[in-house]
Amino acid sequence: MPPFLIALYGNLLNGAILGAVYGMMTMGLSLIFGVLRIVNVGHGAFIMVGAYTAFFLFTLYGIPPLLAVPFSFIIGMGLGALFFYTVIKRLIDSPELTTLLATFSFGVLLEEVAKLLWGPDYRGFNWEVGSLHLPFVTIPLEKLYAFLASVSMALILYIWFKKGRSGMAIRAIMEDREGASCCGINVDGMYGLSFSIGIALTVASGSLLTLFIPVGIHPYMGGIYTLKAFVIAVLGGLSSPWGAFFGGFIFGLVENGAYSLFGLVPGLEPFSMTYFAAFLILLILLLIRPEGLLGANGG
Amino acid sequence: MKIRVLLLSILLILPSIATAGEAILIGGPISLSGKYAKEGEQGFIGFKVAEKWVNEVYGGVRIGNRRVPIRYVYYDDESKKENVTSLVERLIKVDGVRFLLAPYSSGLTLAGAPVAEKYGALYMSHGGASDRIFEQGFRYVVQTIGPASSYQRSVVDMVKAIDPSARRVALLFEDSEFSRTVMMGVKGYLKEKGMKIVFERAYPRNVKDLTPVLTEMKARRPEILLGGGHFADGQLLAKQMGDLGVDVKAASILVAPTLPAFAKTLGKEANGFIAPAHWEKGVRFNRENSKGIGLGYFGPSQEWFIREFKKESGGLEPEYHAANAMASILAYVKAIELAGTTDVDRVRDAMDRLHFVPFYGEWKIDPETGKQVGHKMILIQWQKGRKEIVWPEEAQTARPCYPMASCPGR
Amino acid sequence: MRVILDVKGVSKGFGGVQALRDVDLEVRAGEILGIVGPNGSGKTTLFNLISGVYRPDTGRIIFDGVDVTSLPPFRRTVLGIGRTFQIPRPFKRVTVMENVAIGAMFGSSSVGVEEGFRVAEGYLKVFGLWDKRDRDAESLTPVERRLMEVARALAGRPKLLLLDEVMAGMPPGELDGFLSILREVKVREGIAVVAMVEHIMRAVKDLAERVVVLHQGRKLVEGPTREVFMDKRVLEVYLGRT
Amino acid sequence: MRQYIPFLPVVAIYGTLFLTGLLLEGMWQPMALLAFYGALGQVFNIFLGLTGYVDFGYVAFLAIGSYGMAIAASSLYEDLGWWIVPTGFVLAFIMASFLSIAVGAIALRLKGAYFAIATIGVSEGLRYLIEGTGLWGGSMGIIVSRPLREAFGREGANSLSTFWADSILYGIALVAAFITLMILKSRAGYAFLAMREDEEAARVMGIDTTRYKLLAFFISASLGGLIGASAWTLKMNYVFPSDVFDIVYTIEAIIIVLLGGSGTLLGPLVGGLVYGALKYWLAVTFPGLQLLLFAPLILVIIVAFPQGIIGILRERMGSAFRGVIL
Repeated sequence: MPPFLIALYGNLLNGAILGAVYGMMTMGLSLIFGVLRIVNVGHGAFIMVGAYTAFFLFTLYGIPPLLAVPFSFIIGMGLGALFFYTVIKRLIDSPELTTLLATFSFGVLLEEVAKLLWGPDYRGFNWEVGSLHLPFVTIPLEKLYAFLASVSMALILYIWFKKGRSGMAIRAIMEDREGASCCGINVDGMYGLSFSIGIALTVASGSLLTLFIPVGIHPYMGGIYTLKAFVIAVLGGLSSPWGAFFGGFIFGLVENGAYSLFGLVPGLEPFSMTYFAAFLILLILLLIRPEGLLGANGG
Repeated sequence: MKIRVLLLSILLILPSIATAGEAILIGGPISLSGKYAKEGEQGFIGFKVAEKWVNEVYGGVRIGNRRVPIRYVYYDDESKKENVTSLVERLIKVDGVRFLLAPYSSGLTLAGAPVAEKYGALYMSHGGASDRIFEQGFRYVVQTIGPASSYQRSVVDMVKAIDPSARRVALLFEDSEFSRTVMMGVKGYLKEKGMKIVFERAYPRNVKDLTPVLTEMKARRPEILLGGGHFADGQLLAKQMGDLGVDVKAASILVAPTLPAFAKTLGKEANGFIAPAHWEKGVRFNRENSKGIGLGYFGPSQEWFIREFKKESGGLEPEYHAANAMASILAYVKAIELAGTTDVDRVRDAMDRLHFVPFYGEWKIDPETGKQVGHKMILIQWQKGRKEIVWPEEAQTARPCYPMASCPGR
Repeated sequence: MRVILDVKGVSKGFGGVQALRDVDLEVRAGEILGIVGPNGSGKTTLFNLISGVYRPDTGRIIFDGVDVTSLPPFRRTVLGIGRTFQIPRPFKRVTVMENVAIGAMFGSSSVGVEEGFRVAEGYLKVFGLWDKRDRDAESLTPVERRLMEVARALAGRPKLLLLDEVMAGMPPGELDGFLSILREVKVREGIAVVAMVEHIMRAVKDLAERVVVLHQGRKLVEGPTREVFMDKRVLEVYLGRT
Repeated sequence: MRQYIPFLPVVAIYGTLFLTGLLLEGMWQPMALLAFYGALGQVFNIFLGLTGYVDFGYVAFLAIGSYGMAIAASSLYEDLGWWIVPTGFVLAFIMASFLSIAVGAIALRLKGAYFAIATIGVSEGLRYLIEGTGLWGGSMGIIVSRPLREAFGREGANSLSTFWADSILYGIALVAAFITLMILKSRAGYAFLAMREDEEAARVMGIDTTRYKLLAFFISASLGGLIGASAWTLKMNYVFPSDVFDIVYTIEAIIIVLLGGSGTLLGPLVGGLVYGALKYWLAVTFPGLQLLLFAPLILVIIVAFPQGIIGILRERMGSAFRGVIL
């Protein structure tokens, strides 16, 4: 194979793996938007919490990051419920301005508490599990595990949504709020539940993310993930967790594939250009297909 | 209108931390929160330790036959430029500070410079490495940290000394003002030394996957890698080089390998990585070997500094930000003593003549621009899980291992 | 009489549902036309097509000699089409006075701020809302909201006023008052009124000179009010599904 | 004349800030910081407050304006001398306006959260475009200390950065406030009012909402460009993309507008004062902890007083005073 194609193939494979984690990272955001119509601008801070959880479980107790995921999920449920019942509950149906600011402030609060507790240092750990050697490319196994974990989390959520009682109720709310409230669904309770689950997914994804960033764990690490999650969420239609998951996939592929293409143009920094391309795609999509690449809104 | 009156009165009666009087005030805005909180913390503790040494150990600044204590005054700038200008003015006008310590980063240093210049207060850059700050024609801005353009040059020297045949160099660095200045500085130097740049790419800040760019780089078969930017990206670079089997003879990465966390997370894969540093625990600058260099040695021993730093910080290891923070204050003290007065212009003139050695290494500025020219970068390399100083030869705690693959413990 | 609104063969579908099929409609200057039809007969869709909230799939809409088929709603208002909403949409956190003044400022009259408030004053008094002028509109009762919407639409000096279920829920006493105000304003200002009604047949009988009956997206019957209400097909639609 | 009365408190507050800075030692920069927040709130309010649309990428306009000034200063100082400053402002204005029209024409079709996200996309995308193509110095940015020194001399450049840049900012703030007042008092003000409440109903009322949105977007953005040119390039003397495309400024602008009272004349100014003074006070009193204290405070305010300071004042006051405080 010519070197360009080898590189492209490697990049796409890598993009798919990264994409699954991106997708997982965004599902919570989409769930919350889909149900409560609130954009969680503090998204990244919750990812940070998950990353720290994995870090401490690994370095203090030797618990591998994959097993940290359920722990983070529970912590996320708690945080989500706390945030929901103290603040968000009172802001449902307020103008965007208020909810954007509220979620942002909560994110800042989390960051500052993290800084107070754990200091501003960069931390990280290395989970040595070897590599998988494929023709032309080598994939570290921990990334492959993160990929599998993301896919299974998405599947579990999917099943719960389709079969679980509360999952179905949440789906009903996403489709028609007024309608759902008159059919005996406890809308407020479901808001709380979906908000908590949204946050929990985000925190859990933060734990998986640590497998990709050897020392990127610090209180302010979240910002960039918030922005990426926005783009991915829009790819998937903003209010659909499944859309978001596949949006992550597509994003990972585009980001890595575009690198190879931009690299051919002299004078450009292909890396920055892929980010630029991502935002360009975001704008175009918002204009021509606000319902996302995969079509239908909702669940 | 009540609110307005209330606000103004709050502003006017703000608690003033500094008390005037006998002490010489040295201080500045420092980033205790925001994106530079980490570097800010190091610098902050460095300043506190310096204050302690000057007052308690040294006995105060010698002016004529008096000994005057110093007092460190600071405010948190949240790593934001708007805060820098107002805090610098406050420090000068309200607190009466004439000897300023610029905030961390080249950008914030630039933000405060016009205010310092306006009031004629000295403005010491301990975290603004960009050479361009000193091409702007400021009079009161002087530098303690070494200029960014010099960071990677000693790597070239070292490689040339060990392996004159090495020619193929890859540059892979973070797309930021700082790392670009570093890379521009080394590019000319590489040509001078007859090296060939076979690959040159920047990656954006906050990158979390370097696979595409490393794959591309690998295909160009570089022998030497110069790169990096800050903490997270440098670590990622080192980790993914291992993952993808990118093999070079020497890899020098900015910032990340200077941190203990580098080896802690990478384990044996850390061994062999090199980083330029301003200072490192174990650097051998002391009273004996500094004789004959300018005014000779000044300040506490390295051991004292490390001990006090740990005490002050509750157990943190000092990094070079802390060391050059301390050196900044020592330079002020020495310059004031040399001038025999606290008159700013005379102290500034004295700085042109000042040449001394703190534990941080030589201090001497270019009289024309205020840029630090005395300080030399050292190189550290991880060997068997330990951070060794491998260059320059006179400061070595271990010999460099080259090529990387031969490194003990790798 | 001059035709002020000429709707020619409009159709509109939403997804799989055909809301309107090939409907023609003529409104003459100064007349009151009633449009009746059960829920889902396409009345609101027709209104939305005329006022510009939707564009028709086929057909054309001519207003006062101008083809408005693809004009945005605000242009049609400026040309002289005023409307109310089935579920009133007052600007809630804005005072009643300002609500009506906004109608005056941006309607076909396009007056300045002060003139807008002067016009609003007149209509508030006519509709008996003067005492509540400084309240926020959300504090009004449902009936008051409807009245305010009519005042707001009229303040824009429309040539054609579309009333969407304005009389629903009005107690009989108030209904009579409302009908007489409407007639009076209509005569005074010479505007055409299209009133859409689902149930209150008495109101239509009293008010409308002509009636169009819509059923399942099609025009069922059209004619003078009395004749239409005698029509067998209309009775079938309304009285029973024989 | 009566309609200009609400402008008096605005002039009084900025005047007090200006004089306090001028007369009290060491207060110029802190007052300028307050004026910066006031101005930021004031110009952002013209869009966010009037339309209710949240532009999460607003900082892009300040950034592009600061580039306008930096380009003029760094490339023309040899030919133009001190004329670089007016030229820079013109360039900043033009660049910010062009960007606003381009973005507005596209993004203003979107609503709510979609609009907010699209504008973040514009801001971040622009930054990566500059870094990726090396435009305007790429990530190295532009430093203008030397050009300013060449054009104005040492003293002149110092006072340009430490006095005139701030004074111009006061001017921009006043202009923004005046425009706000003119809008609020005119038909346009009522158009915005109606649009914020119910955009579809407003369109049916005869209001060309697209035109008004674009108008507000354009005014707000081009004034924002002037703020960037003055408060960043002239004052700080440098433009680095990572620094000027910092989303924190957008957030601060939102906090200020919300704190003071969205869509009011005095609100953003009061919000800017409270925000700036509080932050400054916290930074001086609790260095390093201010954000930790600030974040919960914002949450409390949002939950308890979503209408902002001026909003509350107006509610408490009788109708006779409603017209005085806007």
